Amino acid sequence: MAETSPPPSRVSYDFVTRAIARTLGNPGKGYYALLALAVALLGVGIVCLLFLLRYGLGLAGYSHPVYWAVYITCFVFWVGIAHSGTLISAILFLFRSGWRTAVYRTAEAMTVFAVMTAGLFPLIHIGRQWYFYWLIPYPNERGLWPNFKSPLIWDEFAIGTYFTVSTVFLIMGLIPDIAAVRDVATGWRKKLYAITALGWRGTNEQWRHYTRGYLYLAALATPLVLSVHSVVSWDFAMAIVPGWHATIFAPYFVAGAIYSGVAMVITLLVPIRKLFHLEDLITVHHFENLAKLCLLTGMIVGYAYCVEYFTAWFGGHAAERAAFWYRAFGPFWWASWTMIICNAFLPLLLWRKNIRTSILALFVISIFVNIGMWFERFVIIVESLAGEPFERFANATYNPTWADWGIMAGSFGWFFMWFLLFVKNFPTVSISEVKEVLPVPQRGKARAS
Amino acid sequence: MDRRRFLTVLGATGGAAAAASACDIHAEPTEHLVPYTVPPENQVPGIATYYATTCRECAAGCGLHAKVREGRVIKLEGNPESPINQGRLCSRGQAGLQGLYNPDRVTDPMVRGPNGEWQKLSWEDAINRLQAKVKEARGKGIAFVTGLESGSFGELVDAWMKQLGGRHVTYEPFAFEALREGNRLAFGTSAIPWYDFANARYIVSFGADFMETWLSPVGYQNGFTRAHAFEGGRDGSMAKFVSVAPRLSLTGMSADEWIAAKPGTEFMLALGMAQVILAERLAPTPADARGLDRSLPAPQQVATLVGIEARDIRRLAREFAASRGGLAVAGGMSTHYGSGAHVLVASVNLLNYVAGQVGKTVKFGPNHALEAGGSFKQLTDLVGDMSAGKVALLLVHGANPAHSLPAAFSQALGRVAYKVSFSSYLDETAAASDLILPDLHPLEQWNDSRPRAGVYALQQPVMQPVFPNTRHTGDILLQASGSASTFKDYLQTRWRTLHQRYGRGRGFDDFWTDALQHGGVYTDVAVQSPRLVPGFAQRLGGLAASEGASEQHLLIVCPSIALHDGRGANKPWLQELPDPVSKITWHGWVEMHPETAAKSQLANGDILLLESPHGTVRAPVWITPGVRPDVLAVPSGQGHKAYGRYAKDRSFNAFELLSDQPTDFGGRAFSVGVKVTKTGDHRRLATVEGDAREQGRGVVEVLSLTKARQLKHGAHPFEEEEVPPYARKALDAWAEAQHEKASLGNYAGEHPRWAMAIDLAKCTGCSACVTACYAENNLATVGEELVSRRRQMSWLRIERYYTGDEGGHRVGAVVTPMLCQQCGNAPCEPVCPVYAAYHTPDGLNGQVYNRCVGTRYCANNCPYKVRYFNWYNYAEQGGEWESWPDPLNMLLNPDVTVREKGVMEKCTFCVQRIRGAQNRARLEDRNVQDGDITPSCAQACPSEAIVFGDMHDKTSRVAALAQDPRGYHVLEGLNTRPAITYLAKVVHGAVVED
Amino acid sequence: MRLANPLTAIFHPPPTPGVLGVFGYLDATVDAIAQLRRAGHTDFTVYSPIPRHEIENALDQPVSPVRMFTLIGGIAGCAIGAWITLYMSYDWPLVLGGKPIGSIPPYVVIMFEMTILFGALSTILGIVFNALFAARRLGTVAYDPRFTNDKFGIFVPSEPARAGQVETLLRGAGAEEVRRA
Amino acid sequence: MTKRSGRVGTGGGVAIALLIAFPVAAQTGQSASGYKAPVITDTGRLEGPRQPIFFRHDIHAGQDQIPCLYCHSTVTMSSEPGIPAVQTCFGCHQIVTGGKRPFGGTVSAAQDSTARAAEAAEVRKVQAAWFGKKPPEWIRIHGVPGFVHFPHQRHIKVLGTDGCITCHGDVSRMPQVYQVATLKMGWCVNCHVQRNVSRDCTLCHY
Repeated sequence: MAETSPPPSRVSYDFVTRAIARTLGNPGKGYYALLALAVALLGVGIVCLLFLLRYGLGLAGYSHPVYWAVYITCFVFWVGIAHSGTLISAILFLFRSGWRTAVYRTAEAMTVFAVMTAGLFPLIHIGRQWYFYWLIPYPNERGLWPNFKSPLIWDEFAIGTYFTVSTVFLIMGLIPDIAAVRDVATGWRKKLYAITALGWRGTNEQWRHYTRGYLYLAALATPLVLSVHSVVSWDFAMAIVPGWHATIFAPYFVAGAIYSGVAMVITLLVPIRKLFHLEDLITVHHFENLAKLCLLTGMIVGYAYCVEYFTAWFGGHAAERAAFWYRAFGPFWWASWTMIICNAFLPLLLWRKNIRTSILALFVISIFVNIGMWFERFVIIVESLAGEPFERFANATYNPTWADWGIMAGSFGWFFMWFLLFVKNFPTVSISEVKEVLPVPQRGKARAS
Repeated sequence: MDRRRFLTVLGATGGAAAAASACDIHAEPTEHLVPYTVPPENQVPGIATYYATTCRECAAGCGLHAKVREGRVIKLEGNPESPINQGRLCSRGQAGLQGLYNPDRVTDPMVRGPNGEWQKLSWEDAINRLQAKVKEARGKGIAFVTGLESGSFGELVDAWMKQLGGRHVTYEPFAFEALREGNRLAFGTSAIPWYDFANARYIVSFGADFMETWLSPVGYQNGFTRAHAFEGGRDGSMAKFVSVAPRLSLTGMSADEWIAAKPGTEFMLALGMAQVILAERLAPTPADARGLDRSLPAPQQVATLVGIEARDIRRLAREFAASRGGLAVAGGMSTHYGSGAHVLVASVNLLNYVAGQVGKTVKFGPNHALEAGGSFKQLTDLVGDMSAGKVALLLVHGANPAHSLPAAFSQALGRVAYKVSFSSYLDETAAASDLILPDLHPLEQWNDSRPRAGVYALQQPVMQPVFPNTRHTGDILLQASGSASTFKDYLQTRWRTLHQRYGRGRGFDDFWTDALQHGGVYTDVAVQSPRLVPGFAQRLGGLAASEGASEQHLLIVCPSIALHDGRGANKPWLQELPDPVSKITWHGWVEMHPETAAKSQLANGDILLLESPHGTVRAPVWITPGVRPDVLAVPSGQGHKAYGRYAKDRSFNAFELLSDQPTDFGGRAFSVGVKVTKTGDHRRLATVEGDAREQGRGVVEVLSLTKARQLKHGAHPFEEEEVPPYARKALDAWAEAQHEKASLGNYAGEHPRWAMAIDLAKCTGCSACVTACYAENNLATVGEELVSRRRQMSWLRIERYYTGDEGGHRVGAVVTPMLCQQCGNAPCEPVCPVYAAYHTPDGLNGQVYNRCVGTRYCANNCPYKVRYFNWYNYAEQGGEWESWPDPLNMLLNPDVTVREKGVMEKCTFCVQRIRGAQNRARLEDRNVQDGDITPSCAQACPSEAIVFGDMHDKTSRVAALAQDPRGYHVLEGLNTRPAITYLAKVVHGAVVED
Repeated sequence: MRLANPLTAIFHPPPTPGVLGVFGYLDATVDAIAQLRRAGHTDFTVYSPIPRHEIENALDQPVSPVRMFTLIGGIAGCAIGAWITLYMSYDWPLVLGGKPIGSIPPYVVIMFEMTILFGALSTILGIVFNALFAARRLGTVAYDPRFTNDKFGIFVPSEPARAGQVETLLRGAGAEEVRRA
Repeated sequence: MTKRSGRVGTGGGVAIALLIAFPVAAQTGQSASGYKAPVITDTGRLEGPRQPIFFRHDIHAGQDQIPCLYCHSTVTMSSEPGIPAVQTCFGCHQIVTGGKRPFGGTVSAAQDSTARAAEAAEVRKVQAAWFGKKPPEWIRIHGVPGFVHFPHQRHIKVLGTDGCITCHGDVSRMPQVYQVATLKMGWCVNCHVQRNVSRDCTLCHY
């Protein structure tokens, strides 16, 4: 990653503190409009869920071979979104790439809330939601335990761990910044931050343990990021369903996850930057780097698509070939091609610098990538099941219903609600780390000037 | 025994759970245990009692064993002693149960009130009214319409009508008048012989659907498979079956050769064959028929008309004669064209006769009861009199002409002064009558029947009436005719005559009990071989063929195997049973050939407007290669205007298209020319079929007879094709290693390995097993809307794949039952997060319903797609998706859990029967023997294609069959190690790849 | 090391007598640290808005013990993962898809996740324990809000007698502002 | 699949002073067992729900030593123990009208008469049930959910008829029957493990 470009001279330590502290003030109408929208969507989702609980999963569009559909699609989609956060904060931290400092807080927050959202879907989609706790290994009267051979249990552990770790990671990063805000804030906020800062003062002792610990957290989080989506991919790769049963799934999913995550970061940063006037801190340069990341992962994903089709053909298994033929030319061809265009071709535009550096263009592309990635999961899950290639007699199509769409919409509401609340009440950009990449005030320099 | 009593009795038994769970899934009220005051004899709570009786769902009169638990009959199975059905039973027979517990039964006598509404009234009152009306109508014309009643009840009605000077018309919509007339033409007798399929070596069916509705389908199918099965004895050869029909019916699907002769020309083919046999002296023709060939058309004369090559006719004739066991039958579709149908029958008789088969495979003597049945003409005459006002009182029992003869009969009904119905259901005829005296269900009443000469089948009440205020029509008639005795007495007096004949010195009571235990008295009747009516063959030439199809489409109404003439339509099992051919449930359809459909750019489900001179219906099209391009086929049975929640206003009534005038032989024309117009409307077919082509996935394997004969014992061609020997070695080693690591706890030591063998050379696809599974395992019927979303619960489905039709191959079809394969390495098991799907020590894929949380991962991972999910709570009382509205829930099997919403379910080889057998064996301190356990599908199968047993017991039948060189496992390549071995289908002639 | 109650530490710190120097520049701060150490001061506290290696080097303190927490936590997690999976499989043996009762490969996933989880949690524990609870004289020393913003600071605990020297030392090193606490 | 409500409410909340004295051995000749059913002065205090007829297992099975199988006859052959038909009760109670046996021992003469009356009253309920064809609606105490299939006959086969106690407690000492064992899965499995019999799921769940 390129080194950070010199920021405008007026950007001093003090400027940073003030600028970011300002985001905690009154954000204006636009913000509340968005929040209201998010809550409304969430409401829709909740209503649909209540119906689902009362009458059963039949309300969703499932059919005989298509036993997983939109809910699991959303699950994988949100887990995917969750990945860029830890990538940017942990992996790039280990790589010591300076540009991450301005964006990683947003990414991390996004991660936490995305996992929160993703985690709901496995609960929603099971037939007897009220027995979800049977998946948890707790000593019970029956003397029964969950089955650790099941990829779903792996999932449970992976997602659980990921949620915990990314949450504490976020909180750790926040502590010095909250302290900084505390020292400039007034009124009730001061009290709030005084408590949440946990008595941080930036003494040498504190920094000494803090920096160490943070390093190890990053070191732990890095393999975690890679593992989590690998595990999610094994939900499918471990099954014998043609179109799922592929060894490339783990890397394929991880790349896809980061891809979608980065895209989502862009989608989120653009409005935030506008809303809170952070143009000086989050510069075009940052977006360009994100765009490059997007380009890279996007190309990996495109490559994975090719490999999928190649192995299907090269493997020569009739069922496998049928499955992929169905994807490309079956009744869901439109989904497959949406995915391929959005994910494999659109990002190629990012080779052009003027597109990379155009905020608007990036925003639009990132939206399309999000859509494309949602369809990727839809294609993998629904089409592999619907085009049942073993038992020709048993295949059937799939028509989503209001219950599917409603709960999906609800998940977006749920995610954005939390995210918006966060950006309003906590530093969206890391204060201390942004300062780290600024020129430190030196007496020598001061004399010269 | 009233409802409360039932459930409370249940309360005293394990059944409580089943019932309670059927009612309510969560809240549990305090249960009460209400004992009997006096316990019913020979009934132990928790142990089933079996009563022998007779099936009355169609005229065949199969023997039944009714399984009774806690005073409720919960399942119907065939009576092995009955010579009619050899212990087998079809879907319709098994669904009789849903007629018994039908929620729409008429529970009390009802009379039409002043403004047309129904009012309940007391029996005394009701019978008084009846007597009054009878007195009134005396001399002004009384008519009694019943279904085919070959037993005491029929005679009672006859007697009563004689006494009143009325007339008794027996009416069966499919009454085989053509057969009777054809036989009269040929042999001078209108008897319907018994066809000995089992001993036939070469079967030619001219449209006769003898596995569906023709005469005695279960018995004939059983006989057919005995002859046509590959290992059917006789030097490993098998009889050949040629189907001559315009449509590939279920029966046709089993044919080795399908000849879609031009409709109405079938008889020429028969005559042509006879001519060849005579001309070439191929068979020991009886003297009186020799030399007839001069008066018969030669193949080349008829070939073009029939639409096949002359040499094919010769080939068929030669094969037929050479087999020395030829059997030609005519009926079904080919006798539905109306005029000339009897000619076909006569020609076929001639064919059998010249081949010297009359008296061998065609057995006059043990004749079908149907010869006694009335004809369509008798009904139309009655209708005429009715509309002429010559009928003052009409009594109807066990017939529903208002549905099968919609226009004419309904109009005529209006002209009848008083109409009394004895129907148990509010069917169209009952709905139009003035007084309803609800009869008991056949399972609740005394009666008898004579399905075949020499077979006297008894019917006994197997339980107390579900609705205590219904009464046996026999009792009512006796009472009305001023007799004091009950119908049971009447029955017994008649049986005293039988006792004199067959008593063999026993006292009557012994004879009677004995008959009850065996379901009747079965005697042999001498086989006569009638002579040909002189000069009849010469006349045949003169008789004209029916005019071939014009530019209009010829539409043929085929009797539906599930709904028959429509009497099955109020039974959800039958409505949800996928039609063996079209795989469509809950609604009718019109079959059309792809070419014809292409002409007007039709797609499956497009609604067509069918207009005949007599009526108009709207029907969704189903495009199939299994029908002639110039022919349309529609199933009978749907389109009821009444007849309860399951039948009412469902799809269209094909009978509306048909003429209400009798044909020249007194029968009915079930075909008519129709004008077809595309409406532009569309509906989603409620079909369970995904892809009609198997596409070489190895689900169904087919062998040519020659190949099958060459197979060495111990060879496994199919297995090796999937898994080469070297790989097999490695796999076995691996499996062994795994097995050692897995033999812990319950798994240590010796266990049985339950397994199944399904012989596709026997399976015809009749789907009796499907209904059997519904009955045994409390499967929910989900209704049309959910089936169209593919949410049917049928654990066992019959897959029907078409073959041929490409590269000039003749169209055919293969069928296979697909149920849980109970894999040794089951993909469904390891993915379950809570061990709900797991492997039992005895080799089943256990499915613990109460542990399942419903992730549905197992279903995704099942390559056979035989796991089914409870999308809704089908047991919720009054719920939108309720499957067992009271009292249907009384047929729930107390031994099987009723599954809750959100739970995965599947076939477990009837594990409840396995455990039951093990319990019994344990009590008797013995091991379970081979044959102790029969899953309900295997029990019902009319062609005995399914064998179940313990694979580890080397002496078991299934272990032997698993070694059969024809044996293969579906998707062997996945190394799932299924417990079900399929034996490849065997066909005469070349094998057609999908 | 004296453990301080974090809450009292945050809200009502009992003051420690000493001198607080506020610096605008990093290098000045580093000089001050060097001089202080030369003058034999050891237990002074340095404030900085951001972690800087210069300061760490100047102070040259031992490596943080947090890494031990991480290591032990990770190992414990792995062990627990292995134990629950194997114990729970053998506690009620159920055969699935013809696989062994306790098959390691699938359990590796659980072991891995548990390693990460426990490693991370114990790391947090380590940081909190060391940086917040176990930190010497936490919150008892003079502090200036600017330290989290753009100023560096050094607090030298010293009894009034020697405070003078310290003041001059700090001023000399380039403190913008020096006050006694 | 119903979830079973483990407990059953104690029926007779109101304490009806119902005295059922038992004959002193000396007066009746030997009661078959050494056991003498106690006097119940307050049925409200008894455990378990109040049944429509105050049927005392402790008198029938305990004192008079009527074997369990006399009434629950199908338990050896069927999965269901069967609730005795009123016929069975009436078989004895058309002769045994109750209240005949003289009381003695600790109870006073006054109590004695009330007790006889009460006992006779209960027996009359049985006769009423027989003649009125109105079987009593016993409250179910032992039950398992619908998805559990418990074959009584197999357990009796192995444990013998004394085995009843294992699940039902010593009914022969209960004036009023109450649930002793939880009859929950863990409880069943525990026994199966101890006796080293299979605990395969599909033994009970199908």
